[in-house]
Amino acid sequence: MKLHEYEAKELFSKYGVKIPPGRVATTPEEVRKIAEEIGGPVVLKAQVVVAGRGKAGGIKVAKTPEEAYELATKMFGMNIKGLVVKKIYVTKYVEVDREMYLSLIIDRATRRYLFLASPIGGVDIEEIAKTQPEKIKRVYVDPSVGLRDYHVRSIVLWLGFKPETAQWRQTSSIVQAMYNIMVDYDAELVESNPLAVTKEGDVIPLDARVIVDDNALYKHPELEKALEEDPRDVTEFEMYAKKIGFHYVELDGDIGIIGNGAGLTMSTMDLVYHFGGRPANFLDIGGGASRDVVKEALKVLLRHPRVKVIFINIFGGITRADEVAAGVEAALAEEGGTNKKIVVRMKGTNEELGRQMLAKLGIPLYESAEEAAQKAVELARA
Amino acid sequence: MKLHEYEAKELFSKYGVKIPPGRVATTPEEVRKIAEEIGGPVVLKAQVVVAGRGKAGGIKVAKTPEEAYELATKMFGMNIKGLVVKKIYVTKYVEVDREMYLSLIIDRATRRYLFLASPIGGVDIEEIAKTQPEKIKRVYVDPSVGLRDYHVRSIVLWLGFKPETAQWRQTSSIVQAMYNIMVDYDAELVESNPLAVTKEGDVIPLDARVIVDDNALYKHPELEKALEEDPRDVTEFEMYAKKIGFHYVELDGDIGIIGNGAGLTMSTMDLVYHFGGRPANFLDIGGGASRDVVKEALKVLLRHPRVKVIFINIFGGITRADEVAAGVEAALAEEGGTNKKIVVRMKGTNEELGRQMLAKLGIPLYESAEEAAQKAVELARA
Amino acid sequence: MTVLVGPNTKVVVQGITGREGSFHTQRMLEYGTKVVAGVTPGKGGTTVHGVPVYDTVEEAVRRHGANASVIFVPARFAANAVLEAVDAGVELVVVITEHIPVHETLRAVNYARSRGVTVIGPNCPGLVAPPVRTKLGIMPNNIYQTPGKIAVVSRSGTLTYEISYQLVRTGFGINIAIGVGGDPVVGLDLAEAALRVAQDPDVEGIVVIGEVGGDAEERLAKMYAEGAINKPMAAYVAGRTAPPGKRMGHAGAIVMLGSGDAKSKIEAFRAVGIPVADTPFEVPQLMARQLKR
Amino acid sequence: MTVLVGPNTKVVVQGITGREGSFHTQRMLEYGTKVVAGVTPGKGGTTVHGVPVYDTVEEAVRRHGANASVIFVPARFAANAVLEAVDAGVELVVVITEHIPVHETLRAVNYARSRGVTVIGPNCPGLVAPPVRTKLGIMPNNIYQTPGKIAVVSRSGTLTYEISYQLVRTGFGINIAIGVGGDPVVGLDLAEAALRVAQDPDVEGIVVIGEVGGDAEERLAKMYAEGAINKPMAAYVAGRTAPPGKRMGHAGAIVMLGSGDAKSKIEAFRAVGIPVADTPFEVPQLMARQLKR
Repeated sequence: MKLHEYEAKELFSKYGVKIPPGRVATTPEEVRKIAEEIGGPVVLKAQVVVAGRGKAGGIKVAKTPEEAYELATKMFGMNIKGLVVKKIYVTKYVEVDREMYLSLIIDRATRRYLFLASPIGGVDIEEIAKTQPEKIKRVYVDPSVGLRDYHVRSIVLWLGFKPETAQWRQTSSIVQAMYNIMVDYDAELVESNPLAVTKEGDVIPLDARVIVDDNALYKHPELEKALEEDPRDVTEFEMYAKKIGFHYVELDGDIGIIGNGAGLTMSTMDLVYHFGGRPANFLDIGGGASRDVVKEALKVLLRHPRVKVIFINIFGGITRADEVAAGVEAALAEEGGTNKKIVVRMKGTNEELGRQMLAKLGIPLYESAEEAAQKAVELARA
Repeated sequence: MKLHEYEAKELFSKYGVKIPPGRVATTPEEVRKIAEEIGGPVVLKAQVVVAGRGKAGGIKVAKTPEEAYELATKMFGMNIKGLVVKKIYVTKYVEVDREMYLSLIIDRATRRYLFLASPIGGVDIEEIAKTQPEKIKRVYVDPSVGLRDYHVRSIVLWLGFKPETAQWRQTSSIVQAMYNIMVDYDAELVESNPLAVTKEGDVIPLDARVIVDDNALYKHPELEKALEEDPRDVTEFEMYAKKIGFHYVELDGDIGIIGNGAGLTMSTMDLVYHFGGRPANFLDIGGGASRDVVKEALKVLLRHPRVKVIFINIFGGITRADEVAAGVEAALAEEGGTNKKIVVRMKGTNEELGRQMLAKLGIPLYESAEEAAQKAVELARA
Repeated sequence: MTVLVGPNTKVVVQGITGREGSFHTQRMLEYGTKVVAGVTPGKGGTTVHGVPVYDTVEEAVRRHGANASVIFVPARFAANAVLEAVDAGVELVVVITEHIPVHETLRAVNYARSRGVTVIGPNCPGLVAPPVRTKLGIMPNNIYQTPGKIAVVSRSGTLTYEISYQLVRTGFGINIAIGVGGDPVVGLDLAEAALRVAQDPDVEGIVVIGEVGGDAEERLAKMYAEGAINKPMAAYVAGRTAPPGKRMGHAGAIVMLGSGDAKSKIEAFRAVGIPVADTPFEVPQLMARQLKR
Repeated sequence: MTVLVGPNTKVVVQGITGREGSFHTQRMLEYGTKVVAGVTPGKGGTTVHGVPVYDTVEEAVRRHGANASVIFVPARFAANAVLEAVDAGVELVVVITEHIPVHETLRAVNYARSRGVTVIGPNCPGLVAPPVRTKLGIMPNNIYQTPGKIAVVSRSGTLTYEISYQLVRTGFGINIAIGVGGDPVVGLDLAEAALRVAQDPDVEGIVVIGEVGGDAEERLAKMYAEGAINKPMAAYVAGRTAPPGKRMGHAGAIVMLGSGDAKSKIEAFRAVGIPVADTPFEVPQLMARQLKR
């Protein structure tokens, strides 16, 4: 779950980090009101969980509440990288002396927490890694040991602060807060970019990002609730599929993909692409493939407006082809038929029976995924 | 720091463990009052931090408040294994169905926490280890992992409870509480012996012992305060020496021992014993041996009524014998002389100068600890 | 004998009384695996498919000399199950369970490693070794009937079966197939698994099945370039069409902070001379070509 | 070369700017130890006896290739100092500091062990190796001027110097003397230290100095009986007159829950054929007798 900036900042604040005053708004009127309350120039920040909103026009400075209102009317409803702006975070405009980068992730290779720190910030870490890799400091924290004074010391020194100054202490407490958020909230990423030194000399997170492990959301019911109320980058189909228990990712093609297992489903997408087609989605029904599971998955794609062809690729050791065929049959029955084309590739038992059942529905059953993929691409072109 | 039973029980209670109602008293009147409040038969338990109080008459059952008063008048002031009873813990008398043993320590060899559990309790673990070692279950808990459900499950099963019964849950929470006390209070030992199943079917710690790591006392100011108000098994001399920064242990002989370093001081005691003498104490002044340190240490023993002979054994690489001699001189000057005999063994530099200085005070300086020890024993016999 | 399991591998199934645990216990027994005990707290004293059930792993180890564990317990209890297995003294733990919070996996896996215990998974199909008829996992038995010299190490489940099937169909035999798991943090990652199987003298070729997310493929390529792995290899990487920032079914299959895309992995393999198949069905040909060289 | 230190041992002193740290840095330098850097947070950029001081151990390691550390920092910060040294990548950490809470030691030492780092101490005099003129600790230099074939492993400080002095005086030379520390939990305990020095081909005999508390002596005796340690040994155990339940100066020197008394240790040694001296001064004779056999 990707937290909005305002939610992330609230977490930082909860952990004792000073943040610029601000509140989230859902209407231009609210934006104006908050701007009035804050006083002076404010920043309007579109709350969409993608990187690079600034360049896309999602961050604007307003000198007056009226200007804030005007800007907000344009910003609400704006589409930023596929996401519609429904919330704007209005915060006090802060003059900045310098911008730094600080993030905390889980490093797969060492199986430790990893801080990435750079005295240069405000640009993507990918960018810094390309242009000035020597500016990035990596500080590993073993989970069994936890964050200790020397980790913090190492990071804060690297960011350019002198020991025992006020900025040193402020930055140290931000490092500690980020670590605590990481652990307490089962986060995968805690980032502040830029982490800024203001003209007044304060060290504050000017932006904040937190991504929480979906598998741990059950420990944080307030986040579960927030996600339900505001699904962020999750599409309607993704939400629906998730409820049923599938993994679903929206893509932009016209060939709907159903596979069993993540790797197999990805390779099915790749195969379609390989033969010149464009996958519309990723839909992984999991390792097995019972009649009901196939039925529910197929129903998702039958309803999908962009999908022209549906390609079902099932590899099952003990899965029965007639079960899969029955699932297809049931889905079509429940949806009252379809004008979409369906191609099934299936490796399992009872293939002949399955083939006969599908043939009655005008659906070809392939044993070879390559042939099936080619057929799907061909049908999509027709 | 050894906690009194009532302090340990209060900790257990703080961690959610049900304990028999009770309070601590310092006068027979108080005992009577508490007995009245509790109602019914009560147990009077002498609060002395030694094992085996029961056999020594430190635990009595009183049927009425009047009997409690009578028993208390006898119990207060009683000397149990060298400790005077100043506090009595008055608790409700509980009828017991069976007694178990449960303790938690740090296992040096594996560097883990170690639970010792036995379905037989109420006797010393040493006793159980001798007579029925197969009854003792050892459950190791790695500090980096902490107490987990499977540790608890393993212990509670061993103690003889059926999964998911009320007793299972009660015992589980006692195990958890003991572990939390161990960690939160930097304990070296958390013990409940007996841990009892009452006639009513409750599982309760009938006795409780907690020993806190002295090195971590600074983290627990309330315990530091309690120790200051009630030094328990620490003698006046031990307290005084500790304040100065020495390690001191009271023994029962007449030859006072001063050494530098724990091992050397122990070996000095052993040497005195080896030659037929009886050490009065263990006084370790630490690795070095400056004039002031020697002076302060000597003053402690000069004031000790039981000490007839003082044997100072210093092994110093770069320690100067004249410094040690000067320390002895200064101590005698400050105390206005002594009629105790002093023997000094010293290995360091400037031995000849030191010898001359001590000779003026009538004190022999030896290079050989064996000779010195023999001399000390000889003087004590004289 | 293979690198991870052998004729003396005695398995305890944690969560044996659950639906998945019970079902796959039967499949493992059918395959030939020595499943000696099961564990479900509170169910001690019962049996599942003739396998005795205990309340603790320690008891299963003590009574039956179990030295490996397969874990089917629900996600919320699975990390503890790993720790329990480690403390009970088994040498190999296979975690089938999906959806374990990654912070919990981190601690459990690190603890196991510090104690010298190999963990496969979580969120994995396990491992299967046809030469010793031993399976600790959920792979379909019928695909792994042909013992041989090829090791398959994979971040996938069904795609592993698919490619194993293609290998067997074209005449190869399997020494071992290991699904290392689809989570971001796993006990033995793809690179380490490849390194491990490469040390088996019975293994002649290694098939690697990677996917988007992380840098295990890149590290594997580096090991190969440095000579730490010196067996013929062929690779396939799933997810060329996976968009950045999205999880592709596996918690670990995500392109994040600009790293982990399929292109980088495919280039890393090819740069060090490991051929990468464009489709799963090309893998056997590539392997055959590699072995002929 | 000795088992723990050699000519390539480069030392960083943590807490170098403190009184003890500074004093013993000079002594270590005088002895010949390669002290390449010091660390005191906030004091980076200064020098102590010509040794450059840094804010972090990592910097000291990066700039000077330090591979061992000696810790003099106050007890409240010492456990973190150990962890810092381990994370910075040194191979050997000697902790002089006394009074570290035992729960903190437990975690620091376990972490170091899981990373393959040897910790000596806490609450120890360190180690000194005359053949390589290297000292990481506080032993008096003048006693360790005679290189030779005897290893001394000890739970004591001054008693180690005393017995080392007696050994040298009677014609022995010292290969290494290790004070493992007087705390209940130490990084390398007496038994492990003996096992380690026994593996040094240059060591001909091992002197063990034990004391009351714990069971390291008993475990050592067992290792000797089992042949894991196969060098001539002589022992001394301090504390025959120590009363139970009382700490004898060292936090670890306590007879508790009925175990750890000197009698048990002496009997354990003698039972397996390790002679035990009645006084420290008999140790050289016993060693001489053992070596003649």
